[in-house]
Amino acid sequence: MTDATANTEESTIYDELPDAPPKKKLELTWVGKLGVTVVVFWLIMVFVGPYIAPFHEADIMAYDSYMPIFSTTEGEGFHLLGTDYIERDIFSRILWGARTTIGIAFTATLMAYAVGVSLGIAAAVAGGWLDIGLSRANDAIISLPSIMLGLLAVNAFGSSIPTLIMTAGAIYAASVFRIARALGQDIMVMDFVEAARVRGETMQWIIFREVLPNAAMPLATDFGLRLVFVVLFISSLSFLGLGIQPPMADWGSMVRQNLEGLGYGSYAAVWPALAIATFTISINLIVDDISASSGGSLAKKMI
Amino acid sequence: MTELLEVKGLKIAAPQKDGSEIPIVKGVDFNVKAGEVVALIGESGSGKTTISLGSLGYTKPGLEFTGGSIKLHGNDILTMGNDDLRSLRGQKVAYLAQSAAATFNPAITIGEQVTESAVLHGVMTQEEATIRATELYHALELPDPELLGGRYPHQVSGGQLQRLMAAMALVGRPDLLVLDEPTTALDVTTQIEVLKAFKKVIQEEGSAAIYVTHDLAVVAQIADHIVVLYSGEVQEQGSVDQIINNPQHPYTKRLMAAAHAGPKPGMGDKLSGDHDKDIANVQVKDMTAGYGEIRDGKPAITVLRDINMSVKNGHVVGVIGESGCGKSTLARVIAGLLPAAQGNIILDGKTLEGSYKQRTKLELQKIQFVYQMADTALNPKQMIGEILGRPIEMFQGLTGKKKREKVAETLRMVELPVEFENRYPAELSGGQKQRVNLARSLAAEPEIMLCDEVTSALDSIVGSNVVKLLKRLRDLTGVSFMFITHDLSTVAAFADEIVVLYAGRIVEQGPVDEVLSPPFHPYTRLLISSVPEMKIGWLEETMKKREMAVGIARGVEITAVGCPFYNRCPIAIDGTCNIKTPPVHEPTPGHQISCHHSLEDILGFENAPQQVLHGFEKAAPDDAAIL
Amino acid sequence: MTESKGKSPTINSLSHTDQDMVKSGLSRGVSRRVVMGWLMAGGATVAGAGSIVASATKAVAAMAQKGGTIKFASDLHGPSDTLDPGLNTSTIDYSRGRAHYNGLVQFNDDTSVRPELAEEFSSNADNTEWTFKLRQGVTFHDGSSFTADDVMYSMGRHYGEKSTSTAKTLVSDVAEWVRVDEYTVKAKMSGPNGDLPKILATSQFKIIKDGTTDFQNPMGTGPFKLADYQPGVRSLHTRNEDYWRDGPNADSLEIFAITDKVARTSALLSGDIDLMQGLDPKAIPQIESAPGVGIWSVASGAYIGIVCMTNTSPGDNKDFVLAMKYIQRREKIVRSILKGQGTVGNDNPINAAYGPDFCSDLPIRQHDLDKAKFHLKKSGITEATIQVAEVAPGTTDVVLLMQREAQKIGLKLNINKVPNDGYWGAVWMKTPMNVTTWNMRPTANVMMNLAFAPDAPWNDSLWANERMGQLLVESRAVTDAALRHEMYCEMQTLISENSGMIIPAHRNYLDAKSDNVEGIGTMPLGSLGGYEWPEFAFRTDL
Amino acid sequence: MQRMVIQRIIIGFITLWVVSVLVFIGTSILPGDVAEIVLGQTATPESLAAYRAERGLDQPLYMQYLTWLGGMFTGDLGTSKAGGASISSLISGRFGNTMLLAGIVAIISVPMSVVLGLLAAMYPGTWIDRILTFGTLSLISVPEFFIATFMVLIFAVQLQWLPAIATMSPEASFWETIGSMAMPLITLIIVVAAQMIRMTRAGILNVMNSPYIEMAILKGVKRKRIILRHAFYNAIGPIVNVIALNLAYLVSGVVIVETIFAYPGLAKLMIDGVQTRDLPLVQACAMIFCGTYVILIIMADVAAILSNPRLRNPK
Repeated sequence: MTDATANTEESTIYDELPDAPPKKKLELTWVGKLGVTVVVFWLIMVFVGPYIAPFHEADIMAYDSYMPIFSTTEGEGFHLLGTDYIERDIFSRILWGARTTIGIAFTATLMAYAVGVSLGIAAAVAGGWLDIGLSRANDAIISLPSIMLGLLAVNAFGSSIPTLIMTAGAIYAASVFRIARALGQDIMVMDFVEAARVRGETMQWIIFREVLPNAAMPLATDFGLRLVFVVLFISSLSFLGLGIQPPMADWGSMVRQNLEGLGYGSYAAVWPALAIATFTISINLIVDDISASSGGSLAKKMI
Repeated sequence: MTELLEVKGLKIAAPQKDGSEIPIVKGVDFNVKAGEVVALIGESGSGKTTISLGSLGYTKPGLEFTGGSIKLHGNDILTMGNDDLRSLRGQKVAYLAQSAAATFNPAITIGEQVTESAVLHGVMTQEEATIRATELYHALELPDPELLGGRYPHQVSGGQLQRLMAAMALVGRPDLLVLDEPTTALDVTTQIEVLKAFKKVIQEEGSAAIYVTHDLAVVAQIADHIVVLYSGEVQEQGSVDQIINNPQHPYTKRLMAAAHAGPKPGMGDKLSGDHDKDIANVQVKDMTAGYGEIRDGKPAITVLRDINMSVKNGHVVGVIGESGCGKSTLARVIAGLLPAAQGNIILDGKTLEGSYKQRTKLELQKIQFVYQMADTALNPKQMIGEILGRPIEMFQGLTGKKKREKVAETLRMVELPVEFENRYPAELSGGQKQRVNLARSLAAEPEIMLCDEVTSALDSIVGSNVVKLLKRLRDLTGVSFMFITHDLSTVAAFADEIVVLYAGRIVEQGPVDEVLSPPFHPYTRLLISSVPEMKIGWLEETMKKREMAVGIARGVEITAVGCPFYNRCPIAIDGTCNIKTPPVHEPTPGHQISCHHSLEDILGFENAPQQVLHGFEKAAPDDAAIL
Repeated sequence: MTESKGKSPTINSLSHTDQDMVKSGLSRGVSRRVVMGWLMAGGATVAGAGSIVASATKAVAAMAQKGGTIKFASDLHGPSDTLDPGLNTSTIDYSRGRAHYNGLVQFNDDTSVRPELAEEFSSNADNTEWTFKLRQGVTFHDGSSFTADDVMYSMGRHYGEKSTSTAKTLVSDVAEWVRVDEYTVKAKMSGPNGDLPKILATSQFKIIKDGTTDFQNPMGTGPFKLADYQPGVRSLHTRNEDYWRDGPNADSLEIFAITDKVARTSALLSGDIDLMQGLDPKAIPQIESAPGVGIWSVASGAYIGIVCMTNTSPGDNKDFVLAMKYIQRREKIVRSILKGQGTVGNDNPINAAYGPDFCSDLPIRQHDLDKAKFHLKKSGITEATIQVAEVAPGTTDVVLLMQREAQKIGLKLNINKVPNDGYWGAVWMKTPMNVTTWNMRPTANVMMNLAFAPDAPWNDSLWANERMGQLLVESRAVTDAALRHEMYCEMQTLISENSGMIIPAHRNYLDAKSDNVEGIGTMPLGSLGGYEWPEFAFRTDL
Repeated sequence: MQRMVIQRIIIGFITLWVVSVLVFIGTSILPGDVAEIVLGQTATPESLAAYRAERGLDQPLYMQYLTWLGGMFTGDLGTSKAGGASISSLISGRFGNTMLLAGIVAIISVPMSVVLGLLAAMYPGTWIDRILTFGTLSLISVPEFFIATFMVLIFAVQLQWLPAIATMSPEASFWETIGSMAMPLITLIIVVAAQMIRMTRAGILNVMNSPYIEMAILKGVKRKRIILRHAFYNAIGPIVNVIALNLAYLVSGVVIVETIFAYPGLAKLMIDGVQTRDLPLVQACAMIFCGTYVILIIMADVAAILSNPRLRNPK
């Protein structure tokens, strides 16, 4: 080493440079922000909806069915979005429906994640027979049409809300399992996991402290998409008449029950459909925004 | 000579969401004359790559040109329209990236990728391009040039890909080549062959070049003019001779200091005081290991064969060899990450279980493995405090305040500010991350640390700082090190003993000074000669040497019988070296060389006049061309 | 039926339904007198009726033409579709059967019967023995001729252990079928039954060829031959050229189902089908506002029922059941849920559609929350759960309405919606509270005998009333009209007062058709005029 | 490579078996049985018993399963417990229809989606990209049945251009058949294409971050070639996988479309089977669905292998 003194005195001036310009935090575009706003709005409705709704979801008016928007009935009041096929106030039912539809979808998705992620990560971490067994069962579930599985479950256990949640949860746990397993396998080969193992860490530490935190972000975005699928899935079940128990309002069956109205210009079916669309589209917008900010930047450099 | 490229007041910055800018390049001026090689030198973050890309009118995503001009043949690249820019790229200016492995498209044949730009820009027809490419393969001394074009990137070695990059850049006869750290990722022996090839073709083609690197020694061999950069500003620029032989600017001086002269005996500073406690800390006995299912002591793929070595208390053992020689595997076996197929690992006289799973907590604590890549070794989702705290908690059983104190102490030991405990790895620079990486192992208070290439990913300055740190740690804690690297100089400066691994076998080992002075094992000799020295014209001299004639331009062959180095050895004896396992000579106690030649012969060859012993001259048909 | 003022009315001055009724009546050879009877019953003057019928006759004469294909979409089909009359349960089966087979006798629109394959039928004085003289020269689709053996075989399939017939109980009182000669059969009854012919006119008793076991392509004597038959997909029927009477009007029928009601309606609106069964009341405005199509609504005795099983709580508590009867908003149900296509029910299966046997002097039970509260209080019941399936259009909504009313009198009524499939097997008659629906039956006696006789297998509420059983049997033998009416009134009162069955409304058979198809009947025993249409329906747009 | 494929095929068979067991258990826990459902409201204990005897339903369920399994191996699908018709006759027609529908939709939507997806990826952030992204996003966000019903109301009821239902009559000519299928075709193309376009775009943009793309840019390669030659070849694997899943969906998952357009396809048949508790029928359909899924996935894997030199010809 030539003059060790020289560089000690310089080292103050020339300290190490950062590798790259500091990574900017994830920031949403206005589209993404719009999405967030709408989703938040609906989430609030899940909690306050029923309380601010002018009528009870099961209230059957004594006036007329398929009333147009902004119609008022004496003694009963104002129907912002008109009434449905048996004279219930659509606006109120949409507000109530937020709780049922989003509530159920959300719980179901949460369940799907609880099951799918824990099994998926477990399969990835443990490997061996556990992995093989789980994967085969998973294939089987995925290879069957989800509607049909739903039908089986509802026929077997009746279309109660728990059944719906369980069914949707189970079905979508399968696809979550896949993703979680893949993610897990990628992370398991990282050095820091190996380091933890050599340190003699327990399986649960490795799963919960090393693997999961690193799988969190991709799983979070996937959660959004999954949630959308579940909403649509439950709507489809409602379409086949297997959905939520009446008189509870859920957007899917609201669309279904009022479809006839469309034929002669009642929008009774359009409003709940819009509710579904705004919610699901918004979630997708957010997810898109997030994944956009993480990729494709090089593509813009093409000339 | 006329100016080919003129860079004036070049400014490049990263615009932020809030409209502000983070300047990356802060007004840089330099020129490149036709046929001249200009080197941009600086650490990572100095903006050297950004500038070099600027000469193709390109900035990485997130950056943009904010001022100045880059004129090629007098017209400004920064104001060019897309079509001009497209024809500029690849046709007038060609780019060679650092990692060829990542830069070649895995799904397209080499031939197509090499000829692509030339054909697209209508410089030549596919046929012409293919012929031209084949010529270049020849010139670059690539194996079977005729077939190469039909291969896919994954089918050729890293060194070959690096040279293929050169072919890809040169095929369209560009006016300017931009080489971005083209040899940094390579082994010394590969690096020298690639360097040689580059220099040759650049001279033949007479094209100008911008050569981006942090390695002064390399620059000394290839550049005419040097531009020294620090954080986006030119510190000093001048001719190679001037910069190398009498640097003015303090920063340049510092760079020179960090860049080490070639490995010589006696440059390492020994452990303070004599090696009083010369008892083996870790011993490896008749160990054979590899991957795949183990059948009667033989793994499917054998990586290490009959390894015998030891690390004495408080010693630093440097394990050296080219990539693929099994040096990392050796560390992994000791750490219990890869159970050996045969032989034992002995810690403080006690034989260890093969797999870490069966080892006791204490044993795990005593042996700590330090990974090469801090980026993958540190959990990005844990704060430094947590990363360091965990081993302390587990091995010292400290918690709460005590634990935090210990964390702070550890941070201080690796010369990092205590505040770092609340930061995430992503918020640290490469060197800082590497220090944390070391600190984590240190926090376990081990007896031995197995450091796997901990400096090879770092710039010379940062790297040398880390080495200094390691020395201090050894003196401080008396922990022993197994220091794995392909960089002989670092070992020479730091280790007490050296183990030279080749193709999974130990060809030579012993105290640093003995190993670095004759008699050499032919492979050790090759390694030593391959380390670039900060001497103009060193490359040419070296290439004249005998071992170079056959040592380079040949792949490693893992063999079970005979001497592993046979096919690259200048003094190999047909019928012996390739059949019998070589005997072990012990010139001085503890210094072992395994070779079929007697020590006298080996010494003899050292001093013998340059003459090739047997039919390997075809190996490097046109060494002469370099001169 | 209203008629327009001013110039003498024509057929066009009648409502859509009435026009069709008149036209189809005439087209099926109902006498002018009868039709005028209908019109005047509807309030038309003799002159008015006369001119209407005249114009109608012209219209019909102008229209009654042969040819063309008629596409009919039912509401339900599947792998379980069958051409085995004994297994017929769905509209699509009945309609195909009607096209493929004949019965011994056949219904008129007023549920009286006329001979079909039996040239004539008669009974002895006390209705204990019926004789059927069979029509000669009738041939099956394979050319073989129809004889007593076929009748014996067809009837035999409704008896014995192995019989899978869904109608066996209807003819259980026939002690023995006797083959008198090649063209005469006798039914020896175990007791007097004046209604046997009406029973034999129902779908399950169509005549199949002697020895038929494979029902993928069975032989019938009906107006149409089977051209293509895919269960759960479609069937195609082509004119039987050597049909024994003046053949069917259409050249061919295409019969399939569109299970989705919205899709079914759309298909009619877009002209992809000519007839649809099972119009959702919600869709009435849609149909009526659209050109070229109209609803076909026939008032009937069919009803939606809410069942409180009397053998278990809460149904075993008379007061609870009464409370449930009092909270029914019968008019509202007819208006809002059935959209007017029904009649108020009186917790009594029999209504005006059954003609003289209906006890019109029984007062309609009115919506009365005070009475309801009183009885509920007395019963002490505060919560109950009802199983609901959409067994008939609007069933669920009826229960939803009921739930809201229940709340008003302090009863927490939980609704458990279950899928339709499996309902009859797993829920109906197995759970304390559920829903049911019944088609109209040929006679009041048959109806009550099926669903309210103490020992009847389908007594929804398991309401066992000795007196009821007694009356049912006795009334069959009674011939004196006054006494008979008295007995029927007593039975209906018994049911309305005591049974666990709540009947808030009777539903019309509500279907829809294209204006290009006429000749649909109004017989109230089933959809589209009791499934009688296949032989008589004809296209007007040829 | 052969080894990989064979491995997949074996796994496929295992999956098939697991499915058959799942479905068997699933159907066996349903309330009510074929007899009760077929005979419905007018069932009597005797008629039920008689019906069960006639259809062999009086055997214990596991026996029914075993007989079915046995039949499976001898290629005999058994007879429908509900209608008594042979399963193969029930299925054959439906299978044809399903395949026809899926086939046509695939032929149209797959190339269309890939092209549009590539287009969106080629001009990221431009109006064409935005339109495609938002359009497809909206389409995958609304319930299928709503899209379908809307189409019917517009094209069939209002404009009367297309038939509202897709009845498949043997006597119809090919073009008549296509005509009557128009609505389900359009609906499915919209639904499926939306998914595939998004996935193609995502797949491409995913590899667009790799250094070799930057290299291509620095070599002055044109957009079109970067996308088609450099990016696409490396994105084939995931894209093909998505296509496979969507095709599988076309075969098994289109219940709603089949219901709304009264299209006689397999999915609806299976639902009917479930609703009538027709075990052998459900099993047969399940096998077909699972089989299709397995085959498609294997094909996707093979395609991925072929598109990847590393797997195609290792060192």
